Amino acid sequence: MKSADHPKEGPSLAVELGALKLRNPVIAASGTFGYGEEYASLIPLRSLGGIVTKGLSLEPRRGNPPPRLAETPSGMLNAIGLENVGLEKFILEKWPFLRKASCPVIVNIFGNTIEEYAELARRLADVEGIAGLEVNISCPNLKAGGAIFASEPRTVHKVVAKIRRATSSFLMVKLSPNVSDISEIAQAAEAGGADAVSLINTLIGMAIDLKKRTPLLGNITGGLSGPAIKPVGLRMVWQVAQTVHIPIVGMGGIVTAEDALEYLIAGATAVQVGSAHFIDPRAGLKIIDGIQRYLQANNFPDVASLVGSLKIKKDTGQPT
Amino acid sequence: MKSADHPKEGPSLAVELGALKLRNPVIAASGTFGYGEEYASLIPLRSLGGIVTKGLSLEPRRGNPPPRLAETPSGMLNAIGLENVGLEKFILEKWPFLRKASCPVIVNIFGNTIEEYAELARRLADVEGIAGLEVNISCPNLKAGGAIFASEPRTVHKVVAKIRRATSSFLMVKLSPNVSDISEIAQAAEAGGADAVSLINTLIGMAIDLKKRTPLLGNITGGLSGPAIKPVGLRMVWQVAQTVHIPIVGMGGIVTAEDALEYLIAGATAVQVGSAHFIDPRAGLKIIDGIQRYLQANNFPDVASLVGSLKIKKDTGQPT
Amino acid sequence: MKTKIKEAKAQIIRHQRIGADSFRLRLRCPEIARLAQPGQFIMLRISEQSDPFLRRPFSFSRVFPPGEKKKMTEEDGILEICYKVVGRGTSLMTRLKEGQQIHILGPLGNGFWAAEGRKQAILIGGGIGIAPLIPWAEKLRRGLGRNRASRNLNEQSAVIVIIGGESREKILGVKEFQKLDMEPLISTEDGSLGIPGMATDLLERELMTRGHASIALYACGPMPMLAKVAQIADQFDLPCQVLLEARMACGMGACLGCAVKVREEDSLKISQPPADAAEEKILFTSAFAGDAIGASSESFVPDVSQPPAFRYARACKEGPVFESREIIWE
Amino acid sequence: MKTKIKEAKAQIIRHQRIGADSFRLRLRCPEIARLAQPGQFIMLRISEQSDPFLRRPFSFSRVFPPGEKKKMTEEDGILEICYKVVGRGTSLMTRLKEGQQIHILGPLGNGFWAAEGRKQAILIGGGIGIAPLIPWAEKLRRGLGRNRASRNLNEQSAVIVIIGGESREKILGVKEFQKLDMEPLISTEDGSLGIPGMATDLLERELMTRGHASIALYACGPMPMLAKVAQIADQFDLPCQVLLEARMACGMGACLGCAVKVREEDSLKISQPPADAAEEKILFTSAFAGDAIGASSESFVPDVSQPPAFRYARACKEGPVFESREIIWE
Ligand SMILES: Cc1cc2nc3c(=O)[nH]c(=O)nc-3n(C[C@H](O)[C@H](O)[C@H](O)COP(=O)(O)OP(=O)(O)OC[C@H]3O[C@@H](n4cnc5c(N)ncnc54)[C@H](O)[C@@H]3O)c2cc1C
Ligand SMILES: Cc1cc2nc3c(=O)[nH]c(=O)nc-3n(C[C@H](O)[C@H](O)[C@H](O)COP(=O)(O)OP(=O)(O)OC[C@H]3O[C@@H](n4cnc5c(N)ncnc54)[C@H](O)[C@@H]3O)c2cc1C
Ligand SMILES: Cc1cc2nc3c(=O)[nH]c(=O)nc-3n(C[C@H](O)[C@H](O)[C@H](O)COP(=O)(O)O)c2cc1C
Ligand SMILES: Cc1cc2nc3c(=O)[nH]c(=O)nc-3n(C[C@H](O)[C@H](O)[C@H](O)COP(=O)(O)O)c2cc1C
Ligand code: FES
Ligand code: FES
Repeated sequence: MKSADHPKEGPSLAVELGALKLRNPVIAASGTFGYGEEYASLIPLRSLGGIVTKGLSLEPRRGNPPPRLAETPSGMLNAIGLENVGLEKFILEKWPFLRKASCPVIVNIFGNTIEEYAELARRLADVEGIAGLEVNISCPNLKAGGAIFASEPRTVHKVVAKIRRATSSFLMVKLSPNVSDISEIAQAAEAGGADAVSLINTLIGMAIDLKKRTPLLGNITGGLSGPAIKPVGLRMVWQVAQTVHIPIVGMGGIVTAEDALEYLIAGATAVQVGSAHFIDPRAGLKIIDGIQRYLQANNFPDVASLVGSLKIKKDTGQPT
Repeated sequence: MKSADHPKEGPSLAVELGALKLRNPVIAASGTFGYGEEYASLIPLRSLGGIVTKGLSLEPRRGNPPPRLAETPSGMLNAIGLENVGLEKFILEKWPFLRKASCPVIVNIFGNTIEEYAELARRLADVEGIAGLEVNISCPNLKAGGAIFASEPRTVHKVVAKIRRATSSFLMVKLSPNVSDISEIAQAAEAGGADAVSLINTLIGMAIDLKKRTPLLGNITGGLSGPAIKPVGLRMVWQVAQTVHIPIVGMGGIVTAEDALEYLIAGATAVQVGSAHFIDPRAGLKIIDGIQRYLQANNFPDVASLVGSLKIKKDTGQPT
Repeated sequence: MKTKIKEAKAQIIRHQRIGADSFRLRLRCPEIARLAQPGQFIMLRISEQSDPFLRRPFSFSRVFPPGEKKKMTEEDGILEICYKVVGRGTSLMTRLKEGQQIHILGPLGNGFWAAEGRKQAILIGGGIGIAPLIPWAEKLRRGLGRNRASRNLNEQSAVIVIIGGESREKILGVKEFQKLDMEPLISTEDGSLGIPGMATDLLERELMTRGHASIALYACGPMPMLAKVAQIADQFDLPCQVLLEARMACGMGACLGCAVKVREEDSLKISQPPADAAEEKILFTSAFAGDAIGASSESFVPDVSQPPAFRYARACKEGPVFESREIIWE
Repeated sequence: MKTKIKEAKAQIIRHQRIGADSFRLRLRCPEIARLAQPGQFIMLRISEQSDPFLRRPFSFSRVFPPGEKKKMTEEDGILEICYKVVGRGTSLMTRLKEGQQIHILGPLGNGFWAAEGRKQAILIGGGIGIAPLIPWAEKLRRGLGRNRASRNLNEQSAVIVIIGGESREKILGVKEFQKLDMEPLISTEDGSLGIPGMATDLLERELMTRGHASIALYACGPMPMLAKVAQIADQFDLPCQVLLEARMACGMGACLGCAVKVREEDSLKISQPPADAAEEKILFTSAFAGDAIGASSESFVPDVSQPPAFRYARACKEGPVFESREIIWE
């Protein structure tokens, strides 16, 4: 905690996502940290770099029928179905607590239509204290019709541009890994006016109950998260870092400081910690400490100088 | 072994992939079982449903610079770079042994151009005893230019159709999971004349050496395999099973009989076992036994009646 | 019943087989033990590796301090859980060694509460489900003013315990209740111990043979048993609390994973667009079509012909103990 | 040196710390022990869970039977490995308990062989790299006709052993060689034991101070040390075998993962199209552009200006012991 509370003592952990300044690069990921209050008795929220709230829609949503969870090798599937309290109740009941968290709170939003996105952005722009928006264009549990949205650069550009016009808040677009080419999606988000991109959301997966011969999840398929997906998230962050000029927030399977450091070195300016909270509510704090220690041990003046520091050798061939 | 050698004793394990008949549905996956000879001293090859050989190209390939392997949570990355002996040496030095394996041997092929695919198919059609071809359109290590091949239904259709014209052998197309919509790719392969599709190949991933701040793999990125990817493979097999009419061979993270059974229930007619061989050379045999036992315990007359038996409830909601 | 949640290391004091496939873990963890209530649970971390990934929930099978003492004693720092081996996590747990440290999170959820105005309690547990009822019996007994030291209870005990299971080896907790001077009624499906049949048959018989105006039911066990108990409670118009199991990730209300379908007067307010409406406006889907089976099968258009209105409650935070009438049993 | 490979359960007979971060595992596994040769290795399965996923390779640090006995004795069924804790797998290995069973695969690869016509051997090991040289010393000694029971060797021993390490605590194997009546020369980087400096300095000094016409070198240790040894061997024109480490998955030649860059006269035959040629014909790529750094940096067009021609050998099957001149040190 010390390091997180007194960044002056060692290398600076502060990072900037465009105009948004964070005390440190470790953010709690959407859907894994509730509305902050759940974890507040266990950890000092102000030590975190930021919090992203559970995906919010205009209207409340019940979510998917249970079971909503399944464990998989080094990971888990979830099919929550974007259950949430809806905009109104969020502002009335959840925001007053979050406002006092004294760490930047980013609101994760999703809609069923482009208009709903814009409407959400507009109405949240009036709420004082919100640090920014994370736009979820990628939730695998959301189903509503024909076209594939999160994998179409054109529609991604369209929705981002529309939201951009609706708000001057910090705008981060969260990308789906279930696409052929993550780079072109990231570029579309950038072109649409995003201040940052965050990735990855969950991979679509499935599990089967052998006794009943039914899907383990009520929704049949769900989103895969946890250490299992780290190699994919890391690859996509690296790949996107080669193509966009806006900051990248990396996530997917981060449990330890080492995991987070890999993402930073690959090119992420900040990271989000998701499922790790389930196995260790203090995961975020431990990661902050571990980053601090790594910077110190390797003589980095600040975390920013670590970002994107991956060395690529022309010929990396070695005898062993 | 008993069950595999004497299928008469219990439920029949035999399956048919179109014209290709297999003793049982468990096949050794390409690239993880060498040319068969490596494992021959450890297990009776004839007990397997089949063997798929390491990806073969017209010319020999050196492969990627090391390191070529990295371990990841519940999985591994490889960037072999499709090293292989080349068609000529394969036929001269590898095939004589494989021919005597007394289990169907499927030759996995890839080319740099459509013409190379067709040429390989043509020349292998002359080799006696080959049970069929598996066409790899999806290796993440192969890089040669601009367009994204394995994720374009049109090019997939084109290459498959061309190979179809070049050979009358059993033709299985192996799909990449690194695509937005696996179903349309599978449909393209079917329309092109494939007798079966196999999936999934590896997910593209990456890992970083924190001490050196370099990629862990000589090739920077590599293919993720092992239990970590099972939920993704299973989901894609289920999804493809809803859309194509040709048999599906499922793979990705299969280590135990339970894993294989999930794939069969999801709609795979047969399965391939890959990385599991590295942690247990007898994995395939154990899986065959386990399937046999499951069929017996659940009163299935044969494995075919298990295939695609997943029950989807209209409302799967339950209190717990 | 708002509680403070702690994440702490617990030392294994004792690890003991208590049945064919069941074990008891006695843990020293003062931070959590001092807050624990019957019906609450902990999330236990199985492994320091990333596989198996999730923590596992287990109910307190013993809770200290039993009395409201002023000073913490050594005993007060101790808690217990009982577990049955059912899958990978619980199989690995059998390898835990005495002296070893494990990570636990708790106390979680809402425990049992004394049903208002009810002087008699029937506790009914199936298999390992009996475990959380042991500390609840103890607390009820004390709550009902009985002295812990007093022996020789007559049959008209204020707390009646019914234990059910498939067979003799699956009957757990008998000794623990006897230590509380309660003689549990036992039924086994194969008749190898107690009355042959289901625990719920025993419950019905008990309710039929005694005045039940002042009885409350408390149940824990497999879902079909709980559904049956709920039905009996309805039939006899008794208050009934059930401890429900749901798959959990966070255990503290954050992930919304542990959904339990409950009645909700308000729930017509929660709306969701029907999945196939307004097609031209709709942009999203998961990466494939034809899978609108899950979410779309819920009806979001207020529909009086489809009672009851519902919402999903979080078992970990709003439960795991629920009033049985709240639950929509399916 | 074609060997039969077995996958077998091995029982842990003894698990012992032998240094600051090094341990010795003594295993009973007759199937594999009876075939084991110095320089060969096993792949050890760390966990029954799926994480950590891969087996880990370890060299035999002791091999039975030392003689060519006719009948198997109890001792003959035993093998040993020594390991240093460097990462997750080896950390978990420290928890292995005596009596426990583990899965091993072996014997794998080609061991050391007696360099033709060489009467003297210098064995040089860095850190844990000394382990596989112990059984090789033993075999060489016997091979050179010395009686195992004979003591009092003079300094002109036919087997010279050099052990290097960072500091005193990193020097392993001294006692084992002493038991073979060999007094190893020791160097430490910090000078805390033996001669201060690198083991390779010691090697050079030894070679300088004695006639080396009949010497062969055998080395195992960190890559920079091996590269240096190889260079010294070149300089003094000595045959030299090195035991190389490479990341492995299968351990038996099937996955092609353990590539080691070796000289190949033939390698011009192995061609690969240059990555940027024939663009219109080329269809494939990984899912993104701009990553043609790995494969394309190799030149596949025969190019005399870029010696030497090479191919990738499989360390697990063609090695792990290589003639040092074969290796392309980079
Ligand atoms: C509030 C609560 C209290 C519980 N108390 C006890 C107790 O005191 N004693 C006891 O033996 N069991 C109890 N259970 C059930 C216990 O959590 C499961 O038996 C256990 O998680 C199974 O783990 P596994 O790895 O062996 O099974 P696996 O099937 O391998 O587990 C896979 C995943 O499914 C979950 N899961 C599997 N079965 C259940 C289940 N029945 N309920 C919830 N999650 C499940 C696991 O937690 C894990 O995430 C309780 C469950 C809940 C929700
Ligand atoms: C033929 C051979 C013989 C060996 N003999 C010995 C021995 O006798 N004693 C000993 O202490 N070590 C030996 N090693 C090295 C030993 O295999 C590694 O130290 C060990 O695998 C590290 O595992 P880890 O999980 O602790 O490290 P991690 O870094 O967590 O391992 C991650 C992955 O990288 C691989 N890896 C990491 N370091 C190495 C390495 N140096 N060589 C090969 N793979 C590596 C692991 O096997 C694993 O797949 C040998 C290696 C080879 C190839
Ligand atoms: C239970 C759960 C709920 C989630 N809900 C949301 C959500 O509402 N909105 C969103 O954008 N991402 C959501 N996610 C995705 C995470 O924010 C994160 O992208 C993903 O889990 C990968 O990170 P991890 O491996 O660290 O968990 C959810 C993930 C989980 C596990
Ligand atoms: C080391 C290695 C090499 C592979 N080589 C090939 C190959 O040459 N051709 C191919 O189609 N797939 C190749 N694969 C992919 C596997 O056949 C399989 O699709 C993948 O590993 C997923 O299955 P698994 O999780 O069971 O390993 C390779 C996989 C591994 C791990
Ligand atoms: S388990 Fe996460 S909300 Fe209940
Ligand atoms: S480790 Fe598989 S070929 Fe060497």
